[in-house]
Amino acid sequence: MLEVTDLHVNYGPVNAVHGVSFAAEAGKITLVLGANGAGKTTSLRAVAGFHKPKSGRVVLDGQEITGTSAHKVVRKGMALVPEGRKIFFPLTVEENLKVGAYVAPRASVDQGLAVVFEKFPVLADRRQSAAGLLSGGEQQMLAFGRALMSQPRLMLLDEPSMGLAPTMVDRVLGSVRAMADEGIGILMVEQNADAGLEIADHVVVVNRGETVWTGSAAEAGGSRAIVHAMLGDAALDEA
Amino acid sequence: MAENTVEETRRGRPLLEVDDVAVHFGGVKAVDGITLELRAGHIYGVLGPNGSGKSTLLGAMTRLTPMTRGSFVFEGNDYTRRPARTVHHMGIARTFQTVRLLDDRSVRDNILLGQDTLAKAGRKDADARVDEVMERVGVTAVARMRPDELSYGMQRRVEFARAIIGRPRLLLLDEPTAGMNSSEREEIGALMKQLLDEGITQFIVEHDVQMMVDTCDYLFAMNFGKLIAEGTPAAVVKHPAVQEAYLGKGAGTHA
Amino acid sequence: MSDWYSMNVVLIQTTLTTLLLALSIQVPLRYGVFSFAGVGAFGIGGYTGAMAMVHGEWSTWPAVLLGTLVAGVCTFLLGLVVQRLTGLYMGMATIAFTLIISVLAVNGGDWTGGAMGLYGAIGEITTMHIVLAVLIVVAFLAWTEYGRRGRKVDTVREDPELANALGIDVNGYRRLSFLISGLIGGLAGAITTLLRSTITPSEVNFHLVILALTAIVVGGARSWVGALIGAVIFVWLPTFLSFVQEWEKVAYGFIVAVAAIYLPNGVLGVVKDLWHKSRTRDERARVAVGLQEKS
Amino acid sequence: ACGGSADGSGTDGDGGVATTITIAQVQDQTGAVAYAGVGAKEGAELAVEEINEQGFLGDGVTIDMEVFDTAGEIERASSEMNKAMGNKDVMAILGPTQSQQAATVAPLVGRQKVPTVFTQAGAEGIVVNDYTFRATPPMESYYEPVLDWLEAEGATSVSVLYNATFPTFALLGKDSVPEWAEERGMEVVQSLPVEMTTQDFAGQAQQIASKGADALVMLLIAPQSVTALGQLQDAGYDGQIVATSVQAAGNISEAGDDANDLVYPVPFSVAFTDESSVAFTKAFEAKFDKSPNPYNADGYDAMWWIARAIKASGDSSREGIQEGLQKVAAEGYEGAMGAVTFDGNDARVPGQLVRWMDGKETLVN
Amino acid sequence: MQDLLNAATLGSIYLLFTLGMALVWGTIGILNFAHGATFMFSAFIGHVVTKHTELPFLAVIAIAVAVGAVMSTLTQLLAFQPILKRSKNQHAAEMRILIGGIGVAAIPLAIAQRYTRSSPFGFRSSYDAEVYQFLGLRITTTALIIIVTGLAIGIALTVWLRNSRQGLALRAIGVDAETSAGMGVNRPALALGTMAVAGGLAGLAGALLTFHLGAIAPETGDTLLIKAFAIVVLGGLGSMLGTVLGAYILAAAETFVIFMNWGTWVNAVSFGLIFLILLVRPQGLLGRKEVRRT
Ligand SMILES: Nc1ncnc2c1ncn2[C@@H]1O[C@H](COP(=O)(O)OP(=O)(O)OP(=O)(O)O)[C@@H](O)[C@H]1O
Ligand SMILES: Nc1ncnc2c1ncn2[C@@H]1O[C@H](COP(=O)(O)OP(=O)(O)OP(=O)(O)O)[C@@H](O)[C@H]1O
Ligand SMILES: CC(C)C[C@H](N)C(=O)O
Ligand SMILES: [Mg+2]
Ligand SMILES: [Mg+2]
Repeated sequence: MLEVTDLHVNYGPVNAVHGVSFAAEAGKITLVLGANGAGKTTSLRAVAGFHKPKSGRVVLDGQEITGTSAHKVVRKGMALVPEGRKIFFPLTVEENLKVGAYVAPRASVDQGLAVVFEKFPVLADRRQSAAGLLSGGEQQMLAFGRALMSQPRLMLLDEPSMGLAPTMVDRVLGSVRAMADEGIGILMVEQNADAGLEIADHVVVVNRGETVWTGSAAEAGGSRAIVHAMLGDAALDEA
Repeated sequence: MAENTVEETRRGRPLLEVDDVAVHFGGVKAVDGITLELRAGHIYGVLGPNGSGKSTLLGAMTRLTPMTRGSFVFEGNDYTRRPARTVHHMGIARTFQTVRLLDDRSVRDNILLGQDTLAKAGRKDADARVDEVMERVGVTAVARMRPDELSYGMQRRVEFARAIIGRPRLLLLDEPTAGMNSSEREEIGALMKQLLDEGITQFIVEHDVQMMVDTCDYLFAMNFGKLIAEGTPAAVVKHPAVQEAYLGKGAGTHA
Repeated sequence: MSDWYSMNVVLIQTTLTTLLLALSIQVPLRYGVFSFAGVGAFGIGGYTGAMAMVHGEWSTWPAVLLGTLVAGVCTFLLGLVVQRLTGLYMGMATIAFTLIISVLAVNGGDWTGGAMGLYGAIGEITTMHIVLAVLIVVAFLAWTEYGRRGRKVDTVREDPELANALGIDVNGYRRLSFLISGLIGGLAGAITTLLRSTITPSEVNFHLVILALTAIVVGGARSWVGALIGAVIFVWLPTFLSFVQEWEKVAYGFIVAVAAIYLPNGVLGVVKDLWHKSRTRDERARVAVGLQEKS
Repeated sequence: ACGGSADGSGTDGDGGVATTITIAQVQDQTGAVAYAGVGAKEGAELAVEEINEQGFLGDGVTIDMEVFDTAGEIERASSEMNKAMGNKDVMAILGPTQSQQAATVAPLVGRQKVPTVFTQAGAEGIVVNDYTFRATPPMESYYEPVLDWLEAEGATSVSVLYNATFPTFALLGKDSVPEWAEERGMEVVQSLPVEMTTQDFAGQAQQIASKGADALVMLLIAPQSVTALGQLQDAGYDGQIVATSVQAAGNISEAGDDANDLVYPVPFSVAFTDESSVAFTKAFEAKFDKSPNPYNADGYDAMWWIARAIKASGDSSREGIQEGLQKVAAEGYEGAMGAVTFDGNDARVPGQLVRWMDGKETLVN
Repeated sequence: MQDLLNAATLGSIYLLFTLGMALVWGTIGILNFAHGATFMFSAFIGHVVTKHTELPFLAVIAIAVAVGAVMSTLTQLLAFQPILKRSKNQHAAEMRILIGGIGVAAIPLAIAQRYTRSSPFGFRSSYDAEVYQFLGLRITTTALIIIVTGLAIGIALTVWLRNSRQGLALRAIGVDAETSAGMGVNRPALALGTMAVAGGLAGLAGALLTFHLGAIAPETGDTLLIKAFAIVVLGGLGSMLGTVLGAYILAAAETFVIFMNWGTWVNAVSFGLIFLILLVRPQGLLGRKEVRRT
């Protein structure tokens, strides 16, 4: 359902991303791997409409959305769990979730809240407390829950397990898998490669702003490209 | 991970004594009576579910978060009532769970900040030191860039560098490797061990159990603001309460 | 040249006194304290200096010194009282302080000359004197801006909690900023007053706050250089705009708005950005091709 | 013309009249009380035109007026004054209209020895040395007749409502008016000071209405007067209201009917019948196609005073004009404001009371 | 009693003026220093139009509201939006927005000053305020209208912000514009709409106040601006109810000063009161404490 081809993104004169391609399918999980600074976040943000790509195409359901601004992209059914959580600190937990439901039908808000609270009971306990007071992991859960609220057809996740305890990693990744099984498309950046590979269908490896490897999760296991990408360039030099 | 690690831990001189510390926010008992002892020359780790009070404990230890009760003694000095800024002067440095860098200062300047309140040495020495530290955490190539131009992982490295440049005697780290992949984590783990050899005792909050087991001499596990287990990494990871509250079914994957 | 000087001597002097005033507002802002008490200090310094001369028959420099000190002390005490406030709440409290000073001046009877203000305080101040005073102030501020001190101040402003964790005495710095702001503001007030021999309550006013703030933001908020640039721009702008005649104010508004839009960090910021970009060109290029070396 | 030598530059102080004499007008052209400066400018322009056309200063001798805008700011006043004084061609200056500006520049003028004629600027501390002159009588000098008139009208009690942050009004409202009232056996039942920023007078109006004094002395700036008049009406006050020349110049017309019957003393009004006043009014109406106001008269008289001074001393240098201004002042002149006399360098006129009715001023009596 | 009524009228005037400013400042974080100029200029255009044709009350109000909305929209489009686009975050933009507003404000002020030469201006309208008397109290129709509209709009805004989807989205924009765009909030449009509403309120306040006072001066907007700033801070940034409270407290303090006949101490008393309240409640009467943690 999402098709990204040969994406180039600049920060001023810096070509942070030059030649990234990947795809996401309904019901499937695409895992994006790469070292720090490889350009994963930049690519995801460009897809979500936060940066205008210099070139390349982003196609959603056969419709080109390259450079469409973020608020419109969301209306097309795409939700992003941003890097670094980006919680609305002064708003309460519940209000944060409601902002997440901004584009969802009004009637579904209560049901959405119930789903999130069931997944993360901590959030239910703290629903009236300012979100900025939550612990790091709790905020990560909130960011994830907030993205669920819009009832997306396609989810972009930028390191959803960051700061989560192992039980929670399982729970979050588990529910990502469950969502995929319900037919939602998932595009996920995850540094916890082991956990990520366990649930992923496809893998894309990004290095130095370029896609260097694409394949199925099963193939990914022993791939050299992955090792390079994860170890960074030192490993390449040795190779 | 042999039993004698614990023995060794006991033999060192007490560096920090934490006695019955509690931090309550209205009804939320984030930290609820923690007593522990850190001895010089070890790497300690803290595990615990989200919201169990780990970061809050670090906050209290550095006096940034006002506490409800309890006391801290560092190298024999009770600093429970001293203002936060004196903690750094005593030789305790920390990182934060979220990146906190000055966006309009260069990476180099951000790292030097950690040195500023300690440095009695000359400028030349500071320069050499910052170069060394940048090399060790791997940010030399971006020394003059501004943090907001860096990727998240790189920003975390800068944070780390800032905390160690002043050669603290106790280093408190809050999820230092969040946002890094496993090989990058190994690098950081190796760095921690080097730092230990240089005499920096460390107290680390992390969710990466594998790394904690590999790196730490001694682990604490928290839940609901209380200690639920402590001991050698192997023992703590096997502790049923920890298995139950923390590791879940993923225990196999992560430890 | 000397002709030009004698015709513009007031503008030159005004530039310098405006610089002082701008600095008295800029200093607390650099420390992350939204205090506009510098303008109140300006009033206190001006009135104290003028009263010392008119009622006490003091000579110029002792009067200036007295004005500066009294303003410094008052502002410092204010700082102690409002310490707890943050952001624009602090801004409001200090503006209240300034407006109250002005009301006191109106109601001060013969002491302050009431609504008409005090006049006849003709001090013996030359441009050289002001240049000297400004140099001293600027040298001191420049000293606080560079290296270790500069980094500490930046941290206190951007992230006080982090500053505390790094062992920086945040509250101490904040109190200090009030003192410095009061002294500089008082100096500006005393010099301005004794230079032109009068001070009136209507001057100690919100408009001065706006003038100072505009100068700082357009010039550059992080350094005394920015304040200087701003002071020069706003003191001389009317002269350069005289060709548009009665549309001067319109042109002024337009220029300020455009500066706010296109100069994110003021004129100084543009210069610094260019400098940063040229200095890091190599690093960027390396980052761009992904050559991140690791040890 | 007296002195015959027309050497074109005329900067030297050894007598003689230059062919072109530059006079600077350094007054508010913009800002909150621009009406005074702009008014004076029009008056002065008319005067310059007359002087030049008549050849008043001799054949081919012309006055050239250069305008500097002080924009309602004290800082600007002192820098613009300095610019004007720094220009060696400027022989005399029409100085700022606002008291605070004027008081600030007065010492400068003395130091640089440039004769300066202020208009308006009615407070103390302005005419302070040999080079400072004032063509507008301070309001205080012609306000007292109002009290005489009130007494004659049978008023026994007065209220005072005044802007205490405006120097001229502060002086009048706080000290002079109560003193004069007392001298005439009138009781001052209340004295209500307000600030420059006061906009709503409902409270004061109510207080005034409830005391119900026979008369109200209202010393407010233009916008305040409009509001106060309306709210006094609403509050049901029906005593006689007397105001100030600030209400002239049509500033009160926005109050509509509420302003009817308002009485105030002015140094000039189109209603004046003196020959010289009528002549001015006619000439002004012919040139500008509108009725002159006191500010126009100010500028007109000030410029003429300077021209007379040049003629009197036969010297268009700064020194010459300074001497001439003093000479003319010693004798007085007939101007737009009628017969003007002087107290030192400071103008005096008897002033006359006018009544505002349906948009027009008529003389009282 | 009469004094209470006066305080209520004055408070409602302040409220009408302040609501628009509080709305944009408290939600999308724009401290609009051109609000005073918008207020003044709306009334000024009303003045210019009624100079040519006498108009009924509602027509004048409609003109002023429209002018205010348009001016405010233009300010947002031409100044604030470009500033926001060129800054990293809301925080970095704050000062520049303030200064940009000051710049924008200078333009209509200069135009009106030049046109009127700073004389006061009012409306020529077929409307004529009547004075009602009951229980010995006197009140004009205009004052009555001001009190009613002030309170009604204040309450309506409070309720709307608390309960509507847009209200919540607005607050989210103020915290983090980019992330809220990621939630589907059309930030530019919503911000523009809010600014337009605020401008309309400024225009409404301008027209009503001019009717009430008979005339205002070009500088009137500036005077009110400082008071509005004080009111918002006093009430607590982000709380509409706080703004309502703040407006009446300030008005009550000022009326009290007049009652005591301390005319020249108005500013000292009212700002002194604000100063004291802030010392006791550093985040304003109903403001929330800043949320930040380690
Ligand atoms: N605002 C910016 N200005 C300039 N360069 C930037 C900016 N943001 C990111 N970069 C650069 O772009 C490159 C890609 O960064 P990005 O954040 O996409 O990496 P990432 O793969 O997400 O890394 P991480 O795993 O650390 O999050 C990096 O080299 C980074 O330094
Ligand atoms: N200032 C505060 N006010 C109210 N509650 C707070 C505050 N600070 C922390 N808490 C609560 O205290 C609990 C402990 O938080 P803390 O950040 O210490 O957890 P943590 O163990 O670090 O979790 P994580 O692994 O998710 O970072 C959390 O439930 C949090 O919501
Ligand atoms: C312009 C005038 C209204 C000035 C006033 N007469 C004063 O003394 O300042
Ligand atoms: Mg990233
Ligand atoms: Mg934590």
